[in-house]
Amino acid sequence: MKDSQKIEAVLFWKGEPMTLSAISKVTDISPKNIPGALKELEERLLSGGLCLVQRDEEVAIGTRPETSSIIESLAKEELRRDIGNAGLEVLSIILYLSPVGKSRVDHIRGVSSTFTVRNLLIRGLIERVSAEGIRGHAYRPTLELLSHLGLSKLEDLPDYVSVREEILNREKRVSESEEKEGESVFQKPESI
Amino acid sequence: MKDSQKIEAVLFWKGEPMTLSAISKVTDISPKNIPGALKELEERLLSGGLCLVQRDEEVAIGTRPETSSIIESLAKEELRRDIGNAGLEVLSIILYLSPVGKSRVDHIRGVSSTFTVRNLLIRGLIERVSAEGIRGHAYRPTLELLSHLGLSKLEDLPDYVSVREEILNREKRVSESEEKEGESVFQKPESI
Amino acid sequence: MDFVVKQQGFEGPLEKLLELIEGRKLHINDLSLSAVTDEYLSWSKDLPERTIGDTAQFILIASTLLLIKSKSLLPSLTLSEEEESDVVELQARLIAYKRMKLLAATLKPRFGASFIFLEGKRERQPVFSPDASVTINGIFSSIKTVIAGIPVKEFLPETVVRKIISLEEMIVRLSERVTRSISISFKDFTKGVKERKEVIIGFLAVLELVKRGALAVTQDSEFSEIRIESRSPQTPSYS
Repeated sequence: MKDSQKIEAVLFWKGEPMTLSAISKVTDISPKNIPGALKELEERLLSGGLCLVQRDEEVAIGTRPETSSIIESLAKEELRRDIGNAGLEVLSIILYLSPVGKSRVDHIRGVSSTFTVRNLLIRGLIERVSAEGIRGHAYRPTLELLSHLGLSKLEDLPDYVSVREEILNREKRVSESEEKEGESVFQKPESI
Repeated sequence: MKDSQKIEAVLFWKGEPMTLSAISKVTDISPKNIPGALKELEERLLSGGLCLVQRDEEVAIGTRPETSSIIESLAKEELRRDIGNAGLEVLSIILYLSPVGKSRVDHIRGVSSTFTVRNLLIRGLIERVSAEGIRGHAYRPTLELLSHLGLSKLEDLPDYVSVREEILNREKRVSESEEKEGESVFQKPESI
Repeated sequence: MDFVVKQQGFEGPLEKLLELIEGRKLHINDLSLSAVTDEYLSWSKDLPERTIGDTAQFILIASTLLLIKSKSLLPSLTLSEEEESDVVELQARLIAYKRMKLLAATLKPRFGASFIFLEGKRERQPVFSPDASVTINGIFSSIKTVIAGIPVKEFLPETVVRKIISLEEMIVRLSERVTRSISISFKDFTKGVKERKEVIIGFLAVLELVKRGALAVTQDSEFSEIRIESRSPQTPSYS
């Protein structure tokens, strides 16, 4: 049996996101072969009704976005789409700049996002992660958030690479010039 | 989208046998086209890790028989694994506040507990119950858990009354300061 | 009723600034920022009570706007390197925020529209399997951790408090520089004023006075950039 077949069975049975290392452990597939097998699985799923959702070290199988309305009627539970503008802004920042610290989110929006971030955490749309160079908590999107947007991976977001470069570079320049000039009136974004 | 893709998504999500007429109803595929679509699905699945299981008028997607040893070890590993801090936190909230809705558990912890709750269900530590005034599912500890802890009733938990009061007080303060920040349009947890 | 849906009622300072600039169909630059300064400040007068952190953000941005406006009214005013970089950064922040706001708007219709269902309905037969941590003691210490983790209140970091104080100082210094540069004494304009907002509004009133006064008493070419044509003939008296 092929590696991609084993992974498909495991992800189907588990029915929730799994880390690549957990997959490797249970299937006995060497970690270095996992990405290739996932690629193969992703391509095979394309012709069917399922899709792979992936971010960093985590992966899950889900139903294709095109079948959304059918499954929703089956689930008999209304999806919660009520998300305010503040929530959307914070989500965009975390989607495009992840991993990103809260002080940076606040700095970009010019307003404190404490409770918005908390509510996004509660809804399972973002999660805490520790990231190098970021003081305090950093945040990143969950697979749940990708699934809300019907995205298989972050790179499928519109202008993902260019926005990331644009904003990260600008902030880097600003924080470098601030360091040169000493204290700024504004809170600095943490370094990347 | 092809009929066989719709059926695959529905069966995947459902994870249990469905009658052909139920499939026809939810997917809007005419009953006379179902057998053909199932045949196509069956053939497509052959190259993957899943398979179609058909009996009389019922059909389901399952993992391929060749993967059974992997699935078995996955199931065992799932039950053997440590419950972890998150698991213990959710368990303690459900013990002290039972019956309690998932949304309240999430609000108290400030993160989503979807997968943790799922794991506690599989491990037979909590169970679903429908409770008045709580939307969606509510949870309570199983009888096995109570007897494992040597409790004859929940009120025998240490500081039962004061712990409940303390949680209530803090929840109230959180929702007050949320109102003050006034930037979220999210729903509050259900009333207690 | 057990669920309450709250309405959005908060507008941040960057959001307001953007709205003012775009409302006038202007680009983000010194000119447009200077043009909307008065509106920004008067909007701020009616703001509801909010956290100290947000108030600090508002004032920090107000001070930069005042710098820009002062500079446009008094081209002779020279800004320090730090002040210049504040101006540059405010513009960069506005541009970045605008970008994010647009992206958020494109996400809005996508959110929840075509969902990928990750968790199925599938349920497994439970097998009772606690681990060693599931004991009365384990549960009790865990519930204490939970209680301690419920947020109580957000406190303003000390650094931001310090920055607010230095902003007040900056406004006073700036007012002195403005005063000196046109040789009319406004030394007492902040006397007895305690609220930061009052200082800012008061200072802007002073700037208005400066503008009119300067136009009235000098024909110095240095001030000719101030548009005389835009003055209404019935100038209100400030004296």
